[in-house]
Amino acid sequence: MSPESPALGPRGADRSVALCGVPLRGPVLNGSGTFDAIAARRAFGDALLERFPFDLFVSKTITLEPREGNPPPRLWETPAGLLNSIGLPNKGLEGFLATDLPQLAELPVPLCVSVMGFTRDELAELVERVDARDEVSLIELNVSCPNVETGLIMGADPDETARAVERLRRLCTKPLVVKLTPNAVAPGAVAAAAEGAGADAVSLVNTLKGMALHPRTRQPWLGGGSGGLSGPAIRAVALEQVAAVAGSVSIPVIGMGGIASGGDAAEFMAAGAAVIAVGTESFRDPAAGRRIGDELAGLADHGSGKHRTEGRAPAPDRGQGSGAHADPPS
Amino acid sequence: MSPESPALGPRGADRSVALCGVPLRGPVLNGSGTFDAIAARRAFGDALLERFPFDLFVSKTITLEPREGNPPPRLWETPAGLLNSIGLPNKGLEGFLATDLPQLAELPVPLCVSVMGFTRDELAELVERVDARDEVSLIELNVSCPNVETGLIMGADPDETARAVERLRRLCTKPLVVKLTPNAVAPGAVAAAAEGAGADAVSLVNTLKGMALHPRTRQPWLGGGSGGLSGPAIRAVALEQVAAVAGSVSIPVIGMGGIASGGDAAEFMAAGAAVIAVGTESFRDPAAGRRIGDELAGLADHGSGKHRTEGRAPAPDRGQGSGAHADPPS
Amino acid sequence: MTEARTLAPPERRLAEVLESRRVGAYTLITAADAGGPADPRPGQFYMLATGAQWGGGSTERPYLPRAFSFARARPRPGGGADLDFLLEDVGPGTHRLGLLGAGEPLALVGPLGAGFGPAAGDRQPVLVGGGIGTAPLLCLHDELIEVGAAPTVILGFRSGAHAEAVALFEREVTLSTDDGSAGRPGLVTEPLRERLEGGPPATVYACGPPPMLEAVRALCAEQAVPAQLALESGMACGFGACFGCVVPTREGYIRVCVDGPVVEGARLRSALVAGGGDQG
Amino acid sequence: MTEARTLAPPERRLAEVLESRRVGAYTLITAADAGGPADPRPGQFYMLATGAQWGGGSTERPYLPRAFSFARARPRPGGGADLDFLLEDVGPGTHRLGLLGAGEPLALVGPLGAGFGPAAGDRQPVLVGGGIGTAPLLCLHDELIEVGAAPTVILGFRSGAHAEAVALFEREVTLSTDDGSAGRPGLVTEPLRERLEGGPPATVYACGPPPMLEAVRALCAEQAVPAQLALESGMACGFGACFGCVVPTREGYIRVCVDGPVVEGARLRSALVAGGGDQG
Ligand SMILES: Cc1cc2nc3c(=O)[nH]c(=O)nc-3n(C[C@H](O)[C@H](O)[C@H](O)COP(=O)(O)OP(=O)(O)OC[C@H]3O[C@@H](n4cnc5c(N)ncnc54)[C@H](O)[C@@H]3O)c2cc1C
Ligand SMILES: Cc1cc2nc3c(=O)[nH]c(=O)nc-3n(C[C@H](O)[C@H](O)[C@H](O)COP(=O)(O)OP(=O)(O)OC[C@H]3O[C@@H](n4cnc5c(N)ncnc54)[C@H](O)[C@@H]3O)c2cc1C
Ligand SMILES: Cc1cc2nc3c(=O)[nH]c(=O)nc-3n(C[C@H](O)[C@H](O)[C@H](O)COP(=O)(O)O)c2cc1C
Ligand SMILES: Cc1cc2nc3c(=O)[nH]c(=O)nc-3n(C[C@H](O)[C@H](O)[C@H](O)COP(=O)(O)O)c2cc1C
Ligand code: FES
Ligand code: FES
Repeated sequence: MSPESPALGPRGADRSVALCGVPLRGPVLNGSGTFDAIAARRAFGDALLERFPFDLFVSKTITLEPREGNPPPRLWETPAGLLNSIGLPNKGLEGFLATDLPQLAELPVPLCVSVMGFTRDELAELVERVDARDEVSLIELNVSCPNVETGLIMGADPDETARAVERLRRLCTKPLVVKLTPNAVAPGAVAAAAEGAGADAVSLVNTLKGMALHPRTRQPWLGGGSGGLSGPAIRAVALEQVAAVAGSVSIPVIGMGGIASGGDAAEFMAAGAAVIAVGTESFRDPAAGRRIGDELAGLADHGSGKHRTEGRAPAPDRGQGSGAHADPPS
Repeated sequence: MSPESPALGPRGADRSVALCGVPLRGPVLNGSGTFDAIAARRAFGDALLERFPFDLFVSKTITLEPREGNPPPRLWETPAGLLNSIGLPNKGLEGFLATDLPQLAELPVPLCVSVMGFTRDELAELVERVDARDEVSLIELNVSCPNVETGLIMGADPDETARAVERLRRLCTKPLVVKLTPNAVAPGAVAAAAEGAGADAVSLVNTLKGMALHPRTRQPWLGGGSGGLSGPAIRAVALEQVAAVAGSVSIPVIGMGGIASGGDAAEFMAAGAAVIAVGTESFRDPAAGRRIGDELAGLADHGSGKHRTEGRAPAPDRGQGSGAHADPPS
Repeated sequence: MTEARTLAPPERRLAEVLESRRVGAYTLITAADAGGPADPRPGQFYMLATGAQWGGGSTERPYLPRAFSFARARPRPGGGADLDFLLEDVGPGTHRLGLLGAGEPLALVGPLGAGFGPAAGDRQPVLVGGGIGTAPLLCLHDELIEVGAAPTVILGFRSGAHAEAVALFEREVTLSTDDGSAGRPGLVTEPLRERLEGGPPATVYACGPPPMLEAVRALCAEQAVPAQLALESGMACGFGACFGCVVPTREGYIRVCVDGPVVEGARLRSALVAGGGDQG
Repeated sequence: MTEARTLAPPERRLAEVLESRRVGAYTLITAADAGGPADPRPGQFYMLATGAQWGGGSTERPYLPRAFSFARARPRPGGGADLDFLLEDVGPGTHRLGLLGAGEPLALVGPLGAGFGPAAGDRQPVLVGGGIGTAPLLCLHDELIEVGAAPTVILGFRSGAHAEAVALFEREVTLSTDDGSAGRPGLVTEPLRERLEGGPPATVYACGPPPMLEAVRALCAEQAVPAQLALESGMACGFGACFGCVVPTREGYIRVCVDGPVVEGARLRSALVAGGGDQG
């Protein structure tokens, strides 16, 4: 892992930033679950490492036990978006640590491992075991799932989120990122609760809950029944939530949701994101992350990113877009 | 008002349905605030009445006092969607009753008046005064606003919604429709609360909260700071919420959100909507409602609509898409 | 001012592109609109989209139709009109429309809005256009000539390439360009002031970028000359449905698409309206 | 089976359409892919989109690229390859690609996935294709002829118009159509059974609609003949990123885009996989 080596972009400009103290060669991450660097290396070979599209690699979310994922079909194309019901297929903690992590450590960028648990004990075990590995720089908690003990969706409820983070914070030496769910009334309140409980950063948005029907049978198309919406279709929603959250916390915000260009990335940073992540756009172009990073660096006005990383950048207009998460009176 | 006269569609098929006891010549409504029949008559003349695109006309939301609305710019185009911050400009209750209502009564279809109040007393006055007018067939409560007394967004909280509806139900002789906000964790729970408090129907979705920045200044583009997202971009989200709500109540559901074709309309009906509404698509074509109604009638499989109106049509798959509003584990 | 409003059919229809050609920096599209009225009023506009592949560019836009003044309309023998639109490529919508070729479908709704009204009393018409704001003045100029009026035409452009649009006018044009590459260098307000101060009583008809319109409005107010200003604003629907296209007036917000686009200068405090072309 | 996988450059690139022509009911697009490898393996595929105006149809789709087997590849003198794709218009993506003309840009990522492997031992190759599933068999057939093998080719189509694709093959083809309008009436499994029961030991290479693939799989299993089946599945990325294209196998789900599309028949319980062409 040598985050410094390819730090100079095509223009030779220094794009390096730090996220929770972890130095990155630039501000572009992948969204968890939207890039499998191991599979991509099978398709693209070592050229992938030489021209690696991201500055920090986030693993697909892993769970304690292995999961097959949801039955197919898992994908549905929407206007300017994608609905998926992948269902978190993964090798489970043991399989991940034994098989995947050593391969991911070969990537030229630092690593963040995304974890999800269905009980607080599961989460604790995941975080402790991942934290023990040197290959890992950050840990991301994906809390977009129901807590099977309380029935509440962890990430939709400020108290539930705070309780989970509080315990994990003590178990873990690495920076802890909490990935918020957008399917909440007040993401800013959840983010503030996470910060209060010791989270080092928050990331958002995850996918919006959505559904599609089979064009002929009118039964749910997706094997999982409903799914999560991503892509440009949700960009305006994501940008609003990023601004609202950035206005509510002083830890760094990792912004994502439909980012497809350097201009989009600059907008998320203007809304208060310290760094940004690219998800669905990578499906259209595996090099999207690199292109977006280059475009962003080429924009004069996006702010260097540097001064934004160890604290919150100001939200564009506190009184208007970023305060209470009330509905627009349209 | 003669809802029977043009009841036969181009194919001569009877499309008539009843919504809360109000007979309609077909199942296509407009979304509140997306069609101003009075302005449209200035542009299109009486041809508009002869080929009126909707089977029930829903007024733009009115408030007790007149409102200028938000400062421009009020519109932002997104990928397959529209972000607006109109801000409920309207003449206020008195102006509406005196000036607009008599003109709307000339439309060839029944009328639903949409009202919003910022206190429970305001809502009560609006509902009582509108209820007293013979021209009005239904009343829709737009609860996507904060209650200035409690600070809670009425439509995002089941208890708050129930309290509002309970009082209004007693004041009003006409069917009461509650328009839910999509910016809630569990629209199904809010809908069930509305039903329990006496609502005769629910409508959804309203716009999703979103934001756009000025491409050059990176300040919020919209005069209102943030805005509401509509159009095909949100269709999958709307469909999921309609299915979830239809699975939670037995009163009729008015489904909307990005409907742009008869196939889309059929999907919302398959998901449990009794009737559907067209919003943003009317901006692309003022006759969109009529086209969608014709396309829907031409589809063999959408169900006549008739048997769906006085009760809930079954949601497609209760176990999967329509139950608890948990996040998709993607 | 009597309202200059020809009614539109209440639905979107398809016209056939007959020709698309370059006029200097602009594109002139001619389309056969068999389903619309033969007599739209100068200053009215149409909402346009391509009949196919609208949208899906690199930004996934355009999604909504775009507003365009018709530049000329010629009644068609079988009914309807052949419509000319003059386009400036400023974004994904105008760019896509500029790619249209003969035979391709153009989707349209219109004519919409209130056009230019007759001149008050026996005042002489003075047409003032800036850039693409020239478009609605072209048909107004034709119409005035037809009724025997002798309109003064004052046009300003960014550059000589843009100024080539002058060739579309029958009457002699007083031309200025920002860079002096054609006509006199400077703004249209200079020749306008000369005409208003030196000539017979005038009614001004103007269309152009907000700063120009505002300069014209202020000058006319100062000279107590009636002015009819064709405004622009970002639109979603074009027929009053969305309340999105408002601009402030002395009496509050009005919708440019139904209450305008042509507005009497006296109704405005300023023509520098948010939501207009100055937003980009 | 050794893996038949040529690596792809790790980014989307533009190729230039050289020609687009009809082949019966299909469209054959040839594009100059100067930036890709000269030697994709038969059975591999590319993710394609138009370079401009992808999306924005009446449904606002397509948004994502679409997967297509290359039908033929000819190395280009300057590097890269001229690629042939055979397309069937079944929806907005294939329709839009079918509108491409010479000179227009085609965006692509590839070659992707694992292609067909060599035949086991000295077994004779038998190629079985249904409909548009013919495409990847074309280059396989070319390659087998080049190495001196004499592949048997058995193809089935819906109609005579579809069957015109047979003309692309050098070898004689055993043809059947559903309606009997060309070749023998009926399914490909009948001539395949005759060949397997009557001829020398074979390896079957098959591509086609799920019911056909399943019939071929079951027949090969019954006859203990190795089968390499090219599967289809709805894809978002094509390179293993989204986990969306899975199909069930005896060992659990596999991703068609990286673990396939060519899969040994013995690994499947059934080739009638959800997410394949049977979903429409
Ligand atoms: C009544 C009227 C008549 C007109 N007549 C003509 C005419 O005859 N000829 C002509 O060429 N033009 C005319 N226009 C202007 C024309 O409508 C616009 O140039 C066109 O809409 C631009 O669309 P676009 O997609 O090309 O550019 P856009 O990308 O829409 O950019 C145009 C402007 O819109 C804003 N903008 C940028 N992004 C967005 C977004 N995502 N959402 C909302 N706004 C955005 C910015 O201010 C930008 O400068 C007229 C406008 C009106 C209102
Ligand atoms: C490895 C591989 C190789 C292939 N090779 C070829 C080839 O050589 N030639 C060829 O013509 N085709 C080939 N295909 C098939 C081709 O990819 C599809 O026909 C194409 O993706 C269809 O896209 P479309 O937009 O035209 O149709 P779509 O509208 O995408 O419809 C195609 C099918 O997708 C499903 N569908 C419908 N709507 C949606 C939606 N909104 N979201 C998701 N799914 C939907 C339905 O099952 C429908 O029948 C191949 C596929 C794969 C996986
Ligand atoms: C196919 C797919 C799989 C995803 N898997 C995960 C996951 O495993 N964990 C997670 O936290 N987010 C997951 N996400 C959400 C993305 O990381 C990201 O938050 C979301 O897609 C919004 O960004 P985008 O619009 O750029 O894709 C997934 C998204 C997609 C489209
Ligand atoms: C410009 C605009 C104005 C709207 N005004 C109102 C309103 O006044 N009251 C209301 O209840 N909903 C309002 N809505 C929401 C619509 O009625 C509808 O719920 C939403 O747009 C989703 O449907 P669509 O995607 O078909 O537009 C408005 C929507 C738009 C786009
Ligand atoms: S553009 Fe919709 S009201 Fe004017
Ligand atoms: S298509 Fe994305 S993993 Fe196969």
